[in-house]
Amino acid sequence: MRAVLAPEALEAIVDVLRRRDWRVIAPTVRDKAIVYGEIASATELPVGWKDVQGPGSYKLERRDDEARFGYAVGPQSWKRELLAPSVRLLQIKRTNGGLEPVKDAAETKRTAFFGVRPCEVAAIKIQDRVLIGGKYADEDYLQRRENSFVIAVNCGEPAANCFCASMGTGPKVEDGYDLVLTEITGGTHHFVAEAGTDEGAELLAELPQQPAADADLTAAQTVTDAAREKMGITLDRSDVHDLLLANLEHPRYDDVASRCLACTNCTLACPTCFCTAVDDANDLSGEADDRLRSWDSCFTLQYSEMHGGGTRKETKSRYRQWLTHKLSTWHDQFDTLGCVGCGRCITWCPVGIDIREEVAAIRATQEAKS
Amino acid sequence: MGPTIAVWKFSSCDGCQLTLLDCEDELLGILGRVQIAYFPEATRAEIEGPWDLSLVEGSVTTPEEAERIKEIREKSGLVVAIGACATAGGIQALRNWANVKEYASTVYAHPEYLETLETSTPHSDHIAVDLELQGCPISKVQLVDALLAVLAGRRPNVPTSAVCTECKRRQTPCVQVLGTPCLGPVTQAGCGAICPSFARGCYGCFGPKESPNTVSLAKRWSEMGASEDQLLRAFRTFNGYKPAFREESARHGG
Amino acid sequence: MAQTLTETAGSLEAMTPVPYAVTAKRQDTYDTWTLELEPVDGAPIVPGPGQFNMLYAFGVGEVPISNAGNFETDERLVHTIRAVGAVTKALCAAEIGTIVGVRGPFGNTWPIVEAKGKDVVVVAGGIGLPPLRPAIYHVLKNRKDYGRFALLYGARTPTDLVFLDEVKSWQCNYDVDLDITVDVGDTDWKGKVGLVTKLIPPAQFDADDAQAFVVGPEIMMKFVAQELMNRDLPAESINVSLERTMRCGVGLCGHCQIGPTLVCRDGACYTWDKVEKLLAVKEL
Amino acid sequence: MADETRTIKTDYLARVEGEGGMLIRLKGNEIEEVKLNIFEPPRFFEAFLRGRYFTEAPDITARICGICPVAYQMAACNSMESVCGVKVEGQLKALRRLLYCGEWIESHALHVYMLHAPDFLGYPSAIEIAKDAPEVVETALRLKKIGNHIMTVVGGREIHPINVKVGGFYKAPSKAELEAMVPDLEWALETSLETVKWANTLDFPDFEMDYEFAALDAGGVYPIEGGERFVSNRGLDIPIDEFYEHVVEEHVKHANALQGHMKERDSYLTGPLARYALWYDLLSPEARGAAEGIGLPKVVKNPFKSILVRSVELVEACAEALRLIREYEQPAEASIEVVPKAGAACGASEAPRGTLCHRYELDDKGIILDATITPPTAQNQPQIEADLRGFVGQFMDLSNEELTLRCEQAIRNYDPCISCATHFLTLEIERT
Ligand SMILES: Cc1cc2nc3c(=O)[nH]c(=O)nc-3n(C[C@H](O)[C@H](O)[C@H](O)COP(=O)(O)OP(=O)(O)OC[C@H]3O[C@@H](n4cnc5c(N)ncnc54)[C@H](O)[C@@H]3O)c2cc1C
Ligand code: SF4
Ligand code: SF4
Ligand code: SF4
Repeated sequence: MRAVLAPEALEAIVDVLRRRDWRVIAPTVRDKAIVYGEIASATELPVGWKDVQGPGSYKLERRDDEARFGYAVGPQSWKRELLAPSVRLLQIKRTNGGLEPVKDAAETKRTAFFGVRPCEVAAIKIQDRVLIGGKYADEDYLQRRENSFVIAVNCGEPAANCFCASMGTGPKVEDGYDLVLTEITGGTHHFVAEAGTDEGAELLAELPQQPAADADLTAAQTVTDAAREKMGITLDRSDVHDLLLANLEHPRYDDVASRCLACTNCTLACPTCFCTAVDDANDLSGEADDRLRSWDSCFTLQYSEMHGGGTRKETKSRYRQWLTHKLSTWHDQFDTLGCVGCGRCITWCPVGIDIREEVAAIRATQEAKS
Repeated sequence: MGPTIAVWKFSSCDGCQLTLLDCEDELLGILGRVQIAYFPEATRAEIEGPWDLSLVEGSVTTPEEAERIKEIREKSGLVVAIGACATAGGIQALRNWANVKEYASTVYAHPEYLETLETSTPHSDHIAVDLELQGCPISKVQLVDALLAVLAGRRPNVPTSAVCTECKRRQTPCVQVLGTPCLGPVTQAGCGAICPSFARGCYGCFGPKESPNTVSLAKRWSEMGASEDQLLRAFRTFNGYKPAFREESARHGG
Repeated sequence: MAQTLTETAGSLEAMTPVPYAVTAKRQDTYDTWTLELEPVDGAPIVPGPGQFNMLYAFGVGEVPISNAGNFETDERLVHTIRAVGAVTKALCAAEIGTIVGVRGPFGNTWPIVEAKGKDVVVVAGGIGLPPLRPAIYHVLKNRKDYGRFALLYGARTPTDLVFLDEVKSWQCNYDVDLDITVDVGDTDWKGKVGLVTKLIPPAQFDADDAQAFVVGPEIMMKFVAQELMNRDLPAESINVSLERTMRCGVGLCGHCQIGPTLVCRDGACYTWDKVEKLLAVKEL
Repeated sequence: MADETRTIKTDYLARVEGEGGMLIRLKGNEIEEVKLNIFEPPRFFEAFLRGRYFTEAPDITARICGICPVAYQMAACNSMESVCGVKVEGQLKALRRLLYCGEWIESHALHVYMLHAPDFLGYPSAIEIAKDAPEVVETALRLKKIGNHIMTVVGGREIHPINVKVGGFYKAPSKAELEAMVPDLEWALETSLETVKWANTLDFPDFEMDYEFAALDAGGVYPIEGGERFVSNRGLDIPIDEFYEHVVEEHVKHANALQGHMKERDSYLTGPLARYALWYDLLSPEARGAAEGIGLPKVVKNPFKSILVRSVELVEACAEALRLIREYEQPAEASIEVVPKAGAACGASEAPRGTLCHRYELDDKGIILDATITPPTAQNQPQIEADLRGFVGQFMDLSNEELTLRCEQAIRNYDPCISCATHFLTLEIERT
C-alpha cells in the first residue's frame, strides 16, 4: 500500500498512535543536537534543521526549507530503546537461606519509532540476530522489540560521515519497517509513504492522503539515488573481512592507538555494538541482590579482565578488537557485518578517528605489498 | 553487631565524609548493619581500635598525618581512601609545585608551628590502600556500593573507564564534539557525567581513568583553540598530582 | 513482524539462575574446593563433558565454572573451584546446605564419543584436571571402546595436584598409563620433577589414530600442543578448553570473544587448528 | 582552693566541620586562658589561586569547604563580576538564590538536628537519637535531602556543584524541573515550621551576650546569595569593597588560621543570630510567623538559642525557595558574558554560618594576581572565645564534665566550620 502525504499528515500519524496509547519516539532538537525523545506532536520534529558532521564534530544549522527529516543520524540510536543503557535483569532475594529470582513485570506499552533511517533499520536487524536470533535470547530486548513499531524514513541528505551505500544498508530501506516515508522537498513539500506490514498499512489507511502515482515513486527513487551518488563508495566491504584478519599485527594499530582515547564513545554511539556487563548491587538489608545489565565496551580494561589482569591491556589491542569485530569477525560470529555505515563512531569520536581511514590505511600497505 | 567503621579526616574540605551523611536514603539502613567506631564529624562517641574498615578522607600534608595514617593502617582490616585528596593529594597538592618551607620561614616568625610538609600526597604513597574511591567529591552511589560490597564480600563496582561511558548511557550529546573541550575521555567514570549534562566540559574531578591518553586529548584541545596555559591548568587542578595528569601538565610548561 | 520475532527467538530463561543446594564439600588444595550441588526442586540439569555452568554466589556475583562430575554414574553437579577472587572465594566458602544459583549447562562438549576406537591422551595442568574428569569417566566406563589411554598430569607443586587418590585409583582399576610431574618438588615428593611437556615424548599413543584433550593455563596448552604436534599428532586431533571473562555465558554479552569465536557459545572446547593462530596474536 | 588550677579541655571537637580543639584554663575563679585551637592543617588556597584564570575561582574555592561550597562559589562569582563590571540579575540571580536556599536547608537541617540537637538531648550523636526517636532523624534526613535535591537540580550535585559559573550558570534548569520539587518543598516548609516548635521545647542555659551583629545588606531582601554593603547594629555600614579597610586579620599562635577583627572595635558575630537581628523585618511572613509563634524576640542574644534562629532561617529558606520557583521563568541564556578586566574588588555572600568575603585582583587577561578570603568562622572565632569566657565566668560551679560539654555546645552554637577557617595561610608561589 502506497500513498502521498502532505506534511500535515505527520501530525495525523502522531495523533493516531497516541490515541492508541502508544509512545511515539522521534527526533527532536535538544542540547544542540538531534536526539530521540517522546513527542506529543509532529511540531516537535526538527523542522528546518540540518546537521553538519565531520570527524569529531557536529553542528546544527538552519535549512532554507521546512524539511522534517533534513538531517542524518545524531548522537543517539534506537539501541537506547531496545537494548536499554541499563536495566535490571532480575532481582535475587534471599528467603530463609534459599534464593528466589524475581523478574520485573514486562512493559507492555507499544512504542512507535518515528523517523528510523535505513542504516538504523539495518542496525536493528543486526541486533535482532545477535540478541534474539541465536540459541539464547535476551528477554528484555525481545519484549521491547516486540512492542516496537518502525516508521522508517529514507535518506535524501547523507552527512559527511555517512557511508551506508558502501555497506549496502541505505540510503533506501529495503525491509524491516512497518511504514516508510520518503520526503520530497523540491516543489510542493510532500511525502511518499509505503507500508511494509499489515500494521503499517492499517496506520496508513487512517491518514489523510492522495493516491501515489508512478511518477511519485520515481520521484522518491530519485531522492535516494541522489543520496547514494553523493556518498559514493568509501569502504570496500567485499574484501574487508580477509583484509583485516590478514593484518592483525599491522603497524597502523600503533598509529591509531596514539590517537585513540579508549573512551568508548564509538562503541556506545554505535547502533549495533551490543556488549553489556552484568553487575550485582545489594540492597541495604543485604537480603536482595539486583543483577543489573548495562552497556559495556571493548575499549575498557575491565571488559576483558580475568582474575590476574586484563586480556587487552593496550589501547592498540582494544582498537583492533573493535575494528576487526565490526568489519570482520562479526561476520564469523553472526553471519553479517557489524557496521551499517551510519558514521556515528566517526562523528562522536572526541578526536575524530575515522573507521574508513583506518581500513584504507591498512589496505594501502597491503596493496603496496602485493 | 556489624563490622566497625572509623572515618578519618586528613587535609580536606570534609566533603567526602559529608557524602556519607548525605546518603539520606541509605544512612539509617547502613547504620543498622555497622558500628560507627569513630566519626567525629557526626558523633562524640568512640570505640577503640582495631577497626574492620577505615574510611580515610584528605591528603597527607603534615608530619602528624604521615604518622597517623600508618597507625590507622596497622589497626584497620580494610583501608578505603575516599576522594581526590586521599587518592591524589587533592587541590592542596598544588603546593607540590611550590616551595612551602622557604616561603613559610620568610613570612612567619615561628614556621615550626606550621608543621606542614612540603607536599600533599595520597595515602597510597604512605601505606597500602585496599580500595580507592576517586572524585572531588566522591560519588554517593559508589560509597554506598562500596560499603554494601564490603558487607557482602563482593567486589565493589568501581569502573575504571572514562566519564564518556556515563555520558553515553545517560544519552548526553558529547559536548566536546559540539565544541566545548572536555576532560571526560581521560577522566574516570563515577560522577554520572554531570558536567556534560550541564553543557560544560568535564574538568577532571574524578581523576585519571586507566590508561588515559592525555597526549591525544591535549592535542585535540589545542586544535580546538586551547592555549598551553589552559592545558596546564586543566590537568593541574583537583587531581593534578596523579602521575598521568602530572605528566601531562608538565608537557605544557611549568 | 512482532509475532515472527517471538517464534524464531532463542530460549528466554538463560539468565535466571536455578537454586541448588551444596550437598557435599571437599577441600582439594590450600585454595581449591570441590562442591557437589543438587537442585532445591525439580530435575537436575545434565551437562555434557566439557560444558560449564554459571555459578552464582548470593550478593557477590556469578562466574563460569566447568562441570567436573562423573556423569556416567551420578546426577549431582560437581564443581572444583579455585578461590582467586570475590566470587570464587564466596563459592569456596559455601557450607553444606548453602544455596547457590546455577545456570547452564553452556558451551560445547568434548568430542569424546567421536574419539571412540582411538587412543586417548589427556594432558592436565593443575586445576585443569577437573574439567577433563567427565570425559575421563566416559572413557573409563567405556574403556574397551577406546585404545590406549595416557593420562599426563602436571602441576606447579605437589600441593597443587588435585584428586590425586582418585587419579591413582584409575591407574589401578583401569588400563591407564598415568604419568605425573610437578614443576617444583618438595621434600616429600618422590615423583617426577619438570614440566608436563616432558611427559609427552615418552607417552604411548598412535599419533595417526589418537585424540588429545588438554586443559591448563593458556601458556601450558600452547607448549603441550606443540609437543603433541612434534609427535605428529595433527592439530585437529588436539582438543583444548579456553578461558575468557564471561558475563552471560550464552553469547549475549560479548565479553568472551577471541577473534571470530565466542568462547561461551563456540567453545570452551576447541581443536587446536581452530585456535592456534588466534592465541599466537598478543592480546587478541 | 582559690588558687587551684582547673583545665577544661577537648582535644578534638566532635560534630563540627574540620579539626579543632578547645582549652580553657582557670586559676581559682580567674579565667587564665581560653583557646579555640585550630589544628586543621593549612591548605594555602589563596596562594594557589594566584596565576589561575578568573573563571576557575568558583570551582577551586568551593573545595575550601564541602559543607558550604555554594557560599564560596557565590562570593567568588560576586567578586569576579564586580571586578569585571558586570551584574547578574533577574532570573539568573534568582536561580543563584534558589541554589543557595538549597545549601541553607541542607546545612541548617544538618546542624539543627544532627550536630546541635544531641547537645540539648544528651546524646553523643544523632545515630543514638535514631535508636530512641528514629522519626526525628528521619525528618532531619528528609529535610536535608530536599535541600540537597535543590542543589542537584540547579547545581548538578550537592557537594561542589558544577553548574555555577562567573556570569551565571552553564545551563539553566527548565521550569518543569524546578516545579517538580514543589511538593517536597511544601512538605519541607510545613516540617520546618514544626522544627521551630520542636526546637523551642529544648532547654537553654540562661546566658546572654551583648553582641555586635554584622551581616550583609542585600538591599531590601533577607541577605543570602550576596549584598552590596556590610552592616552592623553598632553603626558599621560600609560598601563590601571596603571590607578589608575595616576588618583586619591576625595570625594567632594557637590556630593554623587567621582571626578577623574589626578595626577599633571588639569581636563581632556573623551568622544566623546577626542576620535575624538585623533583618527580621525582611523575613517572609512564614518565618516571622514561626518566630512569633514561639515568642522569639526580634533580637536573640542567647547564643544557645541560635538553634531556634537557625530553625527560623530553615523556614525562610523553604518559603523563599518556593517563592523563587513559582516566579521562575527559564532565562533564554544561562549566563551573561564576562570579559576579564584588570582591577580588584570584593564580593560576599551569607554562608549558613555567616558572612563570607572574597577579594580578587586580576590582570587584564583575567589571571588572578591576588586573592583574600575571609570565612565566617574566622570572623566568629574571637567571638566564640569571648562567649566561652563569658559562659565559664557565669557557670564556673558546674562539674568539669558538665562544663566541658556545655563549652563544646557553646562552640557548636556557631556551627563553626574549621575546614573553612584554615585555608588562609598565604604563600607566595614563584612560578618559573
Ligand atoms: C569456561 C570456563 C570454565 C572455567 N572453569 C573453572 C573451574 O572449573 N574451576 C575454577 O576454579 N575456575 C574456572 N574458571 C575460571 C573462573 O571462572 C574464574 O576464576 C572466576 O571467574 C574468577 O572470579 P572471581 O570473582 O572469583 O575473581 P575476580 O578476580 O574477582 O574476578 C574475576 C572476573 O570477574 C570480573 N569482575 C568481577 N567484578 C568485577 C567488577 N566490579 N568490575 C569488572 N569486572 C569484574 C572480572 O571481569 C574478572 O573477569 C573457568 C572459566 C571459564 C571461562
Ligand atoms: S561502526 Fe561506526 S559507522 Fe559502523 S554502525 Fe557502528 S557507529 Fe555506525
Ligand atoms: S562530553 Fe566529554 S565525557 Fe561526554 S562523551 Fe563527550 S568527551 Fe566524553
Ligand atoms: S564530569 Fe568530570 S568534572 Fe564533572 S563531576 Fe564528573 S568527573 Fe567531575
